[in-house]
Amino acid sequence: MTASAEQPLLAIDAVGKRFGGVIALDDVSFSVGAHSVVGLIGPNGSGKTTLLNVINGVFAADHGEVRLSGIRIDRKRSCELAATGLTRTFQAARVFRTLAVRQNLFIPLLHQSALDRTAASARANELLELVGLTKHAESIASEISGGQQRLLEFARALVSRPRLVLMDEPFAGVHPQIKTLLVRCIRDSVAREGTSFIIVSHEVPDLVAMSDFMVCLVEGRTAATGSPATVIQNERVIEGYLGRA
Amino acid sequence: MNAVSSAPILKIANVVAGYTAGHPVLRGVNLIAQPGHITGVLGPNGAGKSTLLRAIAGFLQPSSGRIVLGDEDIAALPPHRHMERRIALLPQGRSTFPELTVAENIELGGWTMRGDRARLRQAVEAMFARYPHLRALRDRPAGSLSGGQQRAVEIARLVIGDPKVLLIDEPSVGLSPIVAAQVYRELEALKAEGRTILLVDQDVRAAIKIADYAYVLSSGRNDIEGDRSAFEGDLGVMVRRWLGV
Amino acid sequence: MLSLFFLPSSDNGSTRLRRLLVWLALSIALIVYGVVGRQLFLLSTLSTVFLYVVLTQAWNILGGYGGYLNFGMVTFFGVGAYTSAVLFQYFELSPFLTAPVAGLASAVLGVLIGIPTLRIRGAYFALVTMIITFAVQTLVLDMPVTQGALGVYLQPVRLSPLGVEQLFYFLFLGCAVAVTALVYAIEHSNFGWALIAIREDEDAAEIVGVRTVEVKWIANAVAAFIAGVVGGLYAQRIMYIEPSGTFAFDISLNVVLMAVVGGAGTWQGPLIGAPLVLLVADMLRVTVTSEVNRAIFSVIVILIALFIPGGVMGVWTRWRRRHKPKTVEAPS
Amino acid sequence: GREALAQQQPIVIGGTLGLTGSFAEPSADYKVVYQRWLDEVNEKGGLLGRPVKMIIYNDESTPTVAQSLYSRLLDQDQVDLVLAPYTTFIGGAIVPIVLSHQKLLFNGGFVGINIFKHAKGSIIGSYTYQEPDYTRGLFELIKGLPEDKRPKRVAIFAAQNPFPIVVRDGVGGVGGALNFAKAAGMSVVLNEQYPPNTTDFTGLVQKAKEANADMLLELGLPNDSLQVARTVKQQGYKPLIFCTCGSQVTTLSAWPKLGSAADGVIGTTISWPSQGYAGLTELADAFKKRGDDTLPTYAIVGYAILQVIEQAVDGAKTLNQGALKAYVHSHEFKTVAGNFRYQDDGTPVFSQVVLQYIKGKNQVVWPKDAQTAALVTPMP
Amino acid sequence: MLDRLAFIITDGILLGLIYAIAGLGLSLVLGIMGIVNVAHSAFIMLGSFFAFELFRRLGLDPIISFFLAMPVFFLLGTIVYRALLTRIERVSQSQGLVAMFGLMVLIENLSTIAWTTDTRVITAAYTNASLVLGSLYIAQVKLIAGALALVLTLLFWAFLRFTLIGRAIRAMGQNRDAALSVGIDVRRLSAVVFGLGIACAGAAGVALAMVFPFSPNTQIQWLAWAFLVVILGGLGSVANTLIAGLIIGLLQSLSTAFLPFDYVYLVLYVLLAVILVLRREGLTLVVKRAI
Ligand SMILES: Nc1ncnc2c1ncn2[C@@H]1O[C@H](COP(=O)(O)OP(=O)(O)OP(=O)(O)O)[C@@H](O)[C@H]1O
Ligand SMILES: Nc1ncnc2c1ncn2[C@@H]1O[C@H](COP(=O)(O)OP(=O)(O)OP(=O)(O)O)[C@@H](O)[C@H]1O
Ligand SMILES: [Mg+2]
Ligand SMILES: [Mg+2]
Repeated sequence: MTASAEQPLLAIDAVGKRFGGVIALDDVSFSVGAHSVVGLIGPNGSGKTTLLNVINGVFAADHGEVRLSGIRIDRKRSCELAATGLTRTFQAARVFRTLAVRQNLFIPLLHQSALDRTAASARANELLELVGLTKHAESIASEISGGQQRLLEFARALVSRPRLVLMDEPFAGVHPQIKTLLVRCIRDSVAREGTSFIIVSHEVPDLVAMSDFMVCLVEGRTAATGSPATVIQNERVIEGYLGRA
Repeated sequence: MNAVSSAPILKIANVVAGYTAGHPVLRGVNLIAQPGHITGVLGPNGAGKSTLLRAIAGFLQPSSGRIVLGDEDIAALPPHRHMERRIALLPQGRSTFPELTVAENIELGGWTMRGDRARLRQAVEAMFARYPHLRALRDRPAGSLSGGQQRAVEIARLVIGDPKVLLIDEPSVGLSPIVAAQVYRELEALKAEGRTILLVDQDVRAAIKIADYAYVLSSGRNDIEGDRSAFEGDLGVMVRRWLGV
Repeated sequence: MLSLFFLPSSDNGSTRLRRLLVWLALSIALIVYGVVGRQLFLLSTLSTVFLYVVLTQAWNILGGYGGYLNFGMVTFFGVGAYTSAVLFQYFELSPFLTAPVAGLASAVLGVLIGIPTLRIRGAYFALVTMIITFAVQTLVLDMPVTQGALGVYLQPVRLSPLGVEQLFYFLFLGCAVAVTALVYAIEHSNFGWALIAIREDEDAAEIVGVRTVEVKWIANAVAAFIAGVVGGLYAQRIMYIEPSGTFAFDISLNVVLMAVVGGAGTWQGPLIGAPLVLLVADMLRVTVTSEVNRAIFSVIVILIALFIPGGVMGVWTRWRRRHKPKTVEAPS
Repeated sequence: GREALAQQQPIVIGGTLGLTGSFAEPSADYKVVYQRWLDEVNEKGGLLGRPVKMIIYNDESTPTVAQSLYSRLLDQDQVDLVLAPYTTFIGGAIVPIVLSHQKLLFNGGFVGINIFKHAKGSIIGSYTYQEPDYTRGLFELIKGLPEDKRPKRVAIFAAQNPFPIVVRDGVGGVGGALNFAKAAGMSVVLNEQYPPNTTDFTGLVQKAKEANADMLLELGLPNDSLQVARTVKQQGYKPLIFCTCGSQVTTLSAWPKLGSAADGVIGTTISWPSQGYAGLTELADAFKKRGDDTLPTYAIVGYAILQVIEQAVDGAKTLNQGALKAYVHSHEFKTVAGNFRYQDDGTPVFSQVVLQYIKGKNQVVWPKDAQTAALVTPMP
Repeated sequence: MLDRLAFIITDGILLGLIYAIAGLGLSLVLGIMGIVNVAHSAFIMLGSFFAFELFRRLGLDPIISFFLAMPVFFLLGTIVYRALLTRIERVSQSQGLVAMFGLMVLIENLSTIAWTTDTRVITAAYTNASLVLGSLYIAQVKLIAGALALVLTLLFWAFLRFTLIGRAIRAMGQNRDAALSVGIDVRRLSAVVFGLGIACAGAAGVALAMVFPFSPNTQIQWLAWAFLVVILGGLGSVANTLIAGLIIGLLQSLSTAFLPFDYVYLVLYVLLAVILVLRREGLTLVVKRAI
């Protein structure tokens, strides 16, 4: 388990979810401590996205519990969770298409009534700079490239200084150089702001390098949990996911 | 420069294209694809790679320049006429028909065979034989699949049309390592069948590994280009150069 | 629940003020005309314009900013009219007093209707709102309190013809200004942004923290309230209401038409669209007195809808974007 | 001569009609007779030696549009005489505007006993019967039938529209089919109303049939009445009396097209050529061209109101509205709708014709003095 | 009692079939092209006048006109598509809707000029006749119209379900770009879809003209019925449209028999509200897309 002895930030306990005949999640349990990055891996269709969806209230779990700081959240609406500091990115980028890039970053701030405008603008600019979108700040979001839209989502998830961020393949389609910036940014957030992350990614080496803890799902079940090094050595993970090189 | 001397199958000369009049995204791109080769198109986010593929596939009308397939200029051809010439696009992002089943999705990939239903049915079965992991998903609506599963369906839908020239935009995004490796093997297999592939990929390492020749775009212009050895030799330097750091 | 605050804007203050001044001058001119104008016909035409400005602005909140195309605005309007009329019929309360109650009744209906319908998106929502008008009309026809098909008569206002026209002129002008101000405020507040986010991608908005359900309900209820209030006043103006005219589908259609012509999703759109549509329709009506006038009008409508995307405001913003040098921010 | 006439300031008569929208069908009939009258009167040398001009706007069957157009007619166009639009709910909306301009409203367009009463004689009508009396002639006719041919059990269908409801209920306990039926000792076995947009009446007719009603009153609009008549035929339902006592539908051009379903159906109208009113036969002839044996009631009342205007202006020799009002209320008018004497509320004294459509022709079956055929009962 | 029930059910089914085809074209065009064709009822009305003119001038039986209407209106639909719809597809939804309304008003007014607003009826040999079974009277004309409606519905259903073009039509509605890239000529296919929708409206108009009176300005009442069917049935599914039509028809005949007639419509609206609360897109179960 994660190092912290006290209550974990997020506790997932025996969560199950099925779609008709498809068992997408079967008894998944693990927890995420404060200031930590959890890497979530697993073959296609193993339930990673579904798990994120359950955590942030897009789907209701069939059974099991999800707790954020000890409070049950698995029946809460996503917008309420966002207000308590839980944000996410999507596997297929979903930006607000006719809004300018900068305006996209303001949307997550709408529910923060104590908004300091200059601070918000500064934060937005800082993130735009990070993901290399500064010169596109006033462009309409639908008019930037697919990869740039994913970067915009990345920025949008972090702009409200959340406690916990769920990221669904943030590095997919992102240029290697920017990817290293993103990784650094995630590390910075953990270190400086105490943000925690659950990151789904198929780019295992990067994930191994940045995660404190790793979970591998296979067919909706937790195949392995533990430190990244042990997880990627796990026989079942290699068998079902990584393949033998 | 180009080592192979046979006549190029696809030739892009001085293409200028964009989404709004007066704001070109591609500002004079030149590119040659040799038959039976994999030609990589690389570059940072927003460089215009997808735009280039979309222009070749007919979704964008170049305002000047030529796109020559064999010996026909196809620049002004509407997108649906490309399949008749056996040139096909796998677009970036999701592009399944979400409410049709996987089998129906794949079947429609063979639209050009619609005159011969028996042959089409056989071809669909052949696809399930070729991608056995899709067989279990056969009758599921494509929209309910996981991200990676959808990508796999798209690839099958592309291949069933039996194209000679494949324009592939980020094939491995969202695929787990095993499947991604399969996809790259598949691309090589397609090449071995004598098909020509234009491959856009952010996974530079993987792309370089299978590409015979690669172009780098930046800001809608040709930057550097070279064959595999040129890139493998000094990848780090190259990457840094494209970014203009 | 939803606190209101204003977001940073990219417009600089002085140009915005200058643009506002134009509208301010226009309202002052209208006020002056209301005092000195003696042409009943013009006064009455203008008050109809104001009435439609109010309805179109109300529609604009959810339809323009939120992207939910309500093709049943007349439902709220009619319910407001009936509420006032019925209160007059049974309690002799003047619609001038009961207009807010009419608004409340409409707002309640708006929330009730909103529960099942605001989950529905796109064209399907437009269909459902059209049908709701028929449903409410049927209800009114069948209910004894509304006197069914017979309708309700109200008492004439005891004023000279000019006085009556002036009264409604100022009432509707006042409503139009107030509602426009409200829409302006919404456009520049987090509430408006939330609506826009809903229009763009509702799932993403919800997940990013926008309380989509509440925002839509409130928008719908506010629109219903506004339409209900003017509906109540309208009942007094027309003095006889009955179900088929009060719930006439044409009103719903006009509202959308005006928003589209002016530019949906902008606070200026209704201010431009309502007079434009009414004046063109009126002009055609008096110049081409046969039924051909509607045919000509419909051709104009088709042409505008097809060839002027974003309405007048759309043309204007595109023109500005093209003619104003893009201010590129220097990277810090 | 004509030249001199043309030079004079014309007298302007203004009004609206719903040339498009729900009331376009009757409005079109009005338009025809307005034009006919206008040609005739100018041919004769106009009114008061001045040419006559008419401004008829299209109110799109919408009350708000009508309101704004009447404001325009009164303010901008400064019309001398005002004609009412078609139908009660448009008319009701413009009455206050017209009256507040101290104008008389010459009303060939709508019935509405309440509106007339409110206006205290300033609305001059040409419908010779108002809603409560729509079925009066029919019940008078029934009274005259031999005992064994008199129906006992009535079924009523009424459209959910202001005027059919009053036709059924009467006003303040006076008139109305329900009261007439009670007075005639009949029992109402079915009393249903149907919403606008009703498409199918099979179930409703079936109900009347099952209730053993031997008299069916259809109080509705043209569309509905046609369909009810057809359904009655299809369901093999043969009451003693079947009257379409709402819109005067048996005189419309579509009626003969119903084929055998049209036969035996009873309807009412204002007047009929067999009554010998001057000009009525010519009017009927003009409409014959449009379809066999059709003389829309709208044409009669529309033409009649203009005859009233013509005779009043000629008689009072002024356009002064007060003088015209006094003249109208104290004189008799010879119109195609009959010889009018006005009551205090501005409506003419009751007169009506009951028609039965027999073998492809409308026959007058009541009143006796204009009768052209005997009532056929039960329905063929 | 039993024959009463039999009457209610046959009447409801026949009525339902007629309602179903009134909504079929609308559902198709909306479900696949995302366009609310509010001019649908205007095309229905044109269909009625098509039958009317053929009947009046050539004495052609409406049954024949029904089958003639399909190709004629298909052609009309493709022409309208080329002239108008290709642009409507490019503007925002609200603008598209407004344009379609403009089209509806235009057709209505041009028809008024052509045919006046008089109410029309078509009376063929069988119109006033009935099939008598004991005490049961079934109007022959309704039987015929119902049968025609059923034929039309089945044709559509089979077309969309069993042909590859049908599948391509559905695919096109779900992802236009992807359809283009597999080689589907989306413009042409859209013209086909719209043509089919209008063909359906025209044929429905003929069937309606056999049974009901019509005139250019009362066409809009059919819009309300078509909407009702589409909302209940959901978008783009022929089978569900048919079921929705039947439900509405049966509900109408049932509630007519047991309730005051003016409540019939309330019953329908209540049903609609219940359906919308229970499942938001009518009877059609739309796949919830993965996020
Ligand atoms: N809305 C849905 N309806 C039906 N089945 C679904 C739905 N969403 C997901 N599934 C199924 O649930 C399983 C888990 O899907 P999920 O999207 O969570 O996978 P994943 O681990 O994110 O895969 P990938 O790496 O490909 O994105 C898959 O079999 C998928 O087909
Ligand atoms: N739909 C659009 N409308 C207008 N401009 C666009 C549109 N799509 C892309 N662009 C512009 O074209 C540029 C290049 O986009 P493109 O999608 O071709 O990039 P890319 O090289 O594929 O990037 P990525 O690797 O991020 O997918 C973008 O930066 C953007 O400015
Ligand atoms: Mg996933
Ligand atoms: Mg790209």
